[in-house]
Amino acid sequence: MNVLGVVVNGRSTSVQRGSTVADLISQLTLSMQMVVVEYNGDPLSRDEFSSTVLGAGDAIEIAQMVGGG
Amino acid sequence: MNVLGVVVNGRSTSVQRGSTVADLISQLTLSMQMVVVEYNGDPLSRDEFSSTVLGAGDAIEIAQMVGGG
Amino acid sequence: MNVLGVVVNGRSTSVQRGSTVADLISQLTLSMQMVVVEYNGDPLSRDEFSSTVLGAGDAIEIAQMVGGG
Amino acid sequence: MNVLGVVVNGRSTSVQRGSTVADLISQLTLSMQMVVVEYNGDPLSRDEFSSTVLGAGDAIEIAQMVGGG
Amino acid sequence: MSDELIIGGRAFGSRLILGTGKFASNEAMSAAVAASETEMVTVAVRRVDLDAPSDPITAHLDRSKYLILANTSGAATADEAVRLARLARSAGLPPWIKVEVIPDPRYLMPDPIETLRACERLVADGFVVLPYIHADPVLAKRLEEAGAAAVMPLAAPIGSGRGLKMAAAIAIIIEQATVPVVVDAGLGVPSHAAAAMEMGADAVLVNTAIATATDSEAMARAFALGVRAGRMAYRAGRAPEYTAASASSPLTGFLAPIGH
Amino acid sequence: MSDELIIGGRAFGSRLILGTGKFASNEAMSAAVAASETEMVTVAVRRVDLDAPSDPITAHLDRSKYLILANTSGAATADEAVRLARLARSAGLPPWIKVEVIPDPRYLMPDPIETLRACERLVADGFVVLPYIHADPVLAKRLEEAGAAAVMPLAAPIGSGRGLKMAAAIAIIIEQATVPVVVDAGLGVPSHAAAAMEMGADAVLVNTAIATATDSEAMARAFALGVRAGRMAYRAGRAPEYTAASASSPLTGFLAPIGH
Amino acid sequence: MSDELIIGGRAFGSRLILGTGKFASNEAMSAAVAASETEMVTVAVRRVDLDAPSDPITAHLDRSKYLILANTSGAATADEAVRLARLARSAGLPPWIKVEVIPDPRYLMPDPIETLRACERLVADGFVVLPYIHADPVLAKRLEEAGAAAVMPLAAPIGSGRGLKMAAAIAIIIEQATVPVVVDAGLGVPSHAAAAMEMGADAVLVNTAIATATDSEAMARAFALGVRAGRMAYRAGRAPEYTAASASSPLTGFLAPIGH
Amino acid sequence: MSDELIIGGRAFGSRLILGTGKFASNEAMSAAVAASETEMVTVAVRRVDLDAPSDPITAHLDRSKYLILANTSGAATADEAVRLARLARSAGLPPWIKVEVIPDPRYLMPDPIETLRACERLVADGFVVLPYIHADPVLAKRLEEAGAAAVMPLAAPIGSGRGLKMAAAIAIIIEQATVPVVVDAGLGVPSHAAAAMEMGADAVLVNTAIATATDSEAMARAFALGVRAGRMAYRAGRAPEYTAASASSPLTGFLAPIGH
Repeated sequence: MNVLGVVVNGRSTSVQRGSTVADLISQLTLSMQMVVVEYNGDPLSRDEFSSTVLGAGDAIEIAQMVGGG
Repeated sequence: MNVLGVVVNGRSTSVQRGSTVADLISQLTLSMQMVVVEYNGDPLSRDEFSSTVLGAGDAIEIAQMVGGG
Repeated sequence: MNVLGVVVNGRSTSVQRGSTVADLISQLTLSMQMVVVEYNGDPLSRDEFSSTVLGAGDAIEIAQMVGGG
Repeated sequence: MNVLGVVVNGRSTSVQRGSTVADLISQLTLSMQMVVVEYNGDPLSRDEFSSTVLGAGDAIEIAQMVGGG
Repeated sequence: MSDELIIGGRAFGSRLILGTGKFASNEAMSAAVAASETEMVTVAVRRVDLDAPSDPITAHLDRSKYLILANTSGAATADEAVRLARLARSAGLPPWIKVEVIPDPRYLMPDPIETLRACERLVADGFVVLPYIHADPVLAKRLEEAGAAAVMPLAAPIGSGRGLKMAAAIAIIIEQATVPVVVDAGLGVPSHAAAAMEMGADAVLVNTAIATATDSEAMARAFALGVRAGRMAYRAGRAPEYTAASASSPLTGFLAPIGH
Repeated sequence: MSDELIIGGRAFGSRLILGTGKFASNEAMSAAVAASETEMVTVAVRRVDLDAPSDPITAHLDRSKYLILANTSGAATADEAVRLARLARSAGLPPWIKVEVIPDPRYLMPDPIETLRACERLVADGFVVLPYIHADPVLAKRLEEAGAAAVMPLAAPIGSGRGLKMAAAIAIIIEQATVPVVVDAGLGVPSHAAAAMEMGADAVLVNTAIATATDSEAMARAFALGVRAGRMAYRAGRAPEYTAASASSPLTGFLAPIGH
Repeated sequence: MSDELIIGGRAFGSRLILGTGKFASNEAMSAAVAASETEMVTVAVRRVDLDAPSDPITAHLDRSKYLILANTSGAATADEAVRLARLARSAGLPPWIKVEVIPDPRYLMPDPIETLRACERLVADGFVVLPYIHADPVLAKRLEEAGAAAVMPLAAPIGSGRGLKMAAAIAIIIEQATVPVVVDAGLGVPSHAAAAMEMGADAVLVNTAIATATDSEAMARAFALGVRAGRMAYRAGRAPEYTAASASSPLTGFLAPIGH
Repeated sequence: MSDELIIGGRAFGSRLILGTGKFASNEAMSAAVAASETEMVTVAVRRVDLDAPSDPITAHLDRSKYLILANTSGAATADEAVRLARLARSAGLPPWIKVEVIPDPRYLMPDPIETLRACERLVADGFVVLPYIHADPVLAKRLEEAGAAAVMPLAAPIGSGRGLKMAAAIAIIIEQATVPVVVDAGLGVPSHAAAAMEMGADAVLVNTAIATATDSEAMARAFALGVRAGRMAYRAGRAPEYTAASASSPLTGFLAPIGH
């Protein structure tokens, strides 16, 4: 299989084997500048997005800053 | 005429000529013990009810004690 | 007698007969611009100071504006 | 030596070797009914007073109930 | 050790005055009056509805137990207040009157000028006069000088139940008064009544808070307890108030540190 | 119609708990305790002064009438609180403990972390635990989950007599609690106690306000009345509060204008 | 977008009126008046001390910048107030007068009867009349009907600095008034002034709180900001008040639980 | 004469911190932030809605003007708070974090135990930590000892707009703190913010009251003025508060009686 399953924001998602976090962000039509990513419970810095290759079952949280008090 | 007009609690009312305030109270099926009467702007004591003869155009207020703070 | 007695701010004071309110103010080393005067219970405007001749027993109140809330 | 030193309510005190907590309370002219005792950091029930033999250096707290909120 | 309230030369064992308006029924009213242990109740004077006459409230009140204090509610002027007072007296009630002169139908605030005028006339006419007033210390003083037997400043708007909103002014009235001060209107719960008494008020008048409670009889009893609590505390001498804390247990610190 | 307070499975007829500190004498304390009609009193544990021993306070309290609730005052840590609790129990008192862990000598505010820790340990050790806390709703909830038999939020700093300064937070505690809420510390007069009960508190603890009143026995009685008044009002169903006024006498207006 | 205060047909850019009494010096007074950006200041009328005459306060105030509003302080009756008003006018000041009629030297509360009487006479005599009153809604209404250009209810006793103790009554005055309401007396800090403006008051008058502050000039500036803050908030439309909480951050909950 | 607020070694010219939640639009938020003259704004971290992604709030905030302070809202435990803090930092924001740990969805009160735990870990991890807490003086002290850069006690439940309900406890926190005290949550109008500053608070955080005002930009400006007013008054040295009155005009009495 060239495809593997990851969980993004609680939802099962398929990505191409070998995809990075940056690829995932593109696939979701998001912009890297606008989001923060937690990868299996740990935050990634932006320069790790391109170097972090996804594995089957990875848990990805894509978050952003919103209004808050 | 054997009848004359008085105003009782703001309402025109006919009474027999010679009627007293006590008669009026009876005619209205009220009890003397239960009311107080203002006759042309002055209060009447109860023992004046029988001696006060009504005249044409007299203004009678028949009032009573009600709940109040 | 060339002198008569008036009461200024509650104190008996002698002035020359014929003195005006303006004269009295000078005699007290006050300035007309700085005071207001009540003459026998009525306020005088400033232009009346020179024309108001004092009589025996006149009551003069000399007041001014002070700080107040 | 027939005497050994203990610390009672923070104060060095001599007792006869073989003395019990009950003996100490008597020696201090206190009444057993009126006090509670902590023996080396642990509370003693009253029926342990007579069976608990003091050793050198023991820390005894003798306390009681007082007014409080 | 007696602690009676004296108004107009008459002694009252209770410092709670009850209003009789707004109860669900005459029975509920009577039960609440009894439960409150009051000795003075207020009533109003109104035209009989000739189409549907009903018992007067006084038929449900034992005059040997309670002083019936008529009020002049409905009056917007001194003249009207005087008429109502005289009419009430003609019912054979004692010549006591709670003067209310209220021009404003929304906040039901009394008129100081007309109230003073009505009191002067009613005092001259032999009444024992208890004016209902805004919590105005100078007005209270003037009414006292005019012969009022007591003054009845409001705690908050009538029926609002909001408590001692006018506390700062009522405190001055109490300090300066030589006649009894009865806090009237706006007391919503027994703690409000107790607080008024703790301030040194001589009595309180309560109506809406009792009459419109779910269980008016129990609420009457609760107010009776609250008034007694506040009065008793006032006489017992309150402990001073502090900004900082002050331990209620001894501050001698803990037992010795363990680990010798 | 019974309205008992149940804490730790035990029923109390009175909702006023009395502290026994700061009284002028043991006699004054006993008289106030009796006058208050309380069924639970608090005491502290302190080292005997070996140079001048005196009676324990318990010699002046009839244990058949009152539950003696020892507190852990003097403790600044959970460890110290546990030691004091165990020591108190060794006196033969029932295993009930009011947990106080207070590091700050000026405002005498309790430590939330150490209090929770002490409660966890004492619950495990079989105590009926009543923690004294700042009026922190989440802490109250966590203590309840840890097995506290009641929570005792402070109204204001101990001994300050300033009343329900923390009312907004206490209201939340009451709304959320499944164990009894005892308002403790800072109540200065019976109206404060009544107000706490009207809010729905299950009981109040009072010490300084009674012990330091000029007449402490009368003040105890006044608080007893105030607590009953507040509780009774809570159960009677308070009338709603309004911003505007609402007449207590009928608003049908005055009699007819004169002048026909 | 202009938001001027209009009193007696005259527009004012500032809603803070300053009293000039009690300053440490004329220089301190002038500096505070300047810092406050006020356009109206009050002064009193007093006998000259013939043994030690001094400058009138007006010598230290630029009449082109400030309306000088004389008050009738010292008057205990309507007659005295009228005399003082007329005397002030004879100084060449504009015919504006703050009517104060105060019989009581301790709490300095105004007399409602004499104040109304004085206002009626001074209005008839052509004055622009601003009466200082207890926060009595009916009196305020009567003064308005008598031609008062504004009403000046007190927040608390003069000089007490205790803030909006009469808030409940002032709110009613504001709701009912058709002339400007100037909250006067008792405001101790800028938050008090801001709160008055947030309630909808048209202006405030401050004296003691500024004059007796350690740094009166800075305090004048602080009050100026507070008044502007309160007015601006009033116009901006306050968010409603809630009993419960309402999150300011989104309540969508936490990220997913870790541990797949 | 400079009066900067120093937190975590950084100086701020404004003592008003703005929350960015609940605005009608990003434009309204930006306008209010600008009008407030703040230098620190709070934001939250939330999952992107993958079905409807939108701009992050930071796209609408100029980071050169404002310190962006992320909060941990949404966290119910220390672990969750730490995760959110670290995630926020990964966005390239400065390592500042407002710690909020809130288990209760109704009153949104913070958990003292978990908050302390989260702060200890985040301080160790190099964050500048500002915990949002109940107004508990001992907790504030412990957080300070744990390395918090400031403490943020709540005035009243978040979003309630009820003002300084916890004033008595906040006053103690301010008196005892050696780090800045930022009053957070529940401030409804500028007078509340001014009052917090007059008490000696170092700063305030406001969100709902501005975001949900009818004119949020004007309300932001009003709060800015209120905070400055309160701070300036605090520094100017408030005049003491009195129970009795104190005349602002001289008390030398009236002119002489007429009638010679």
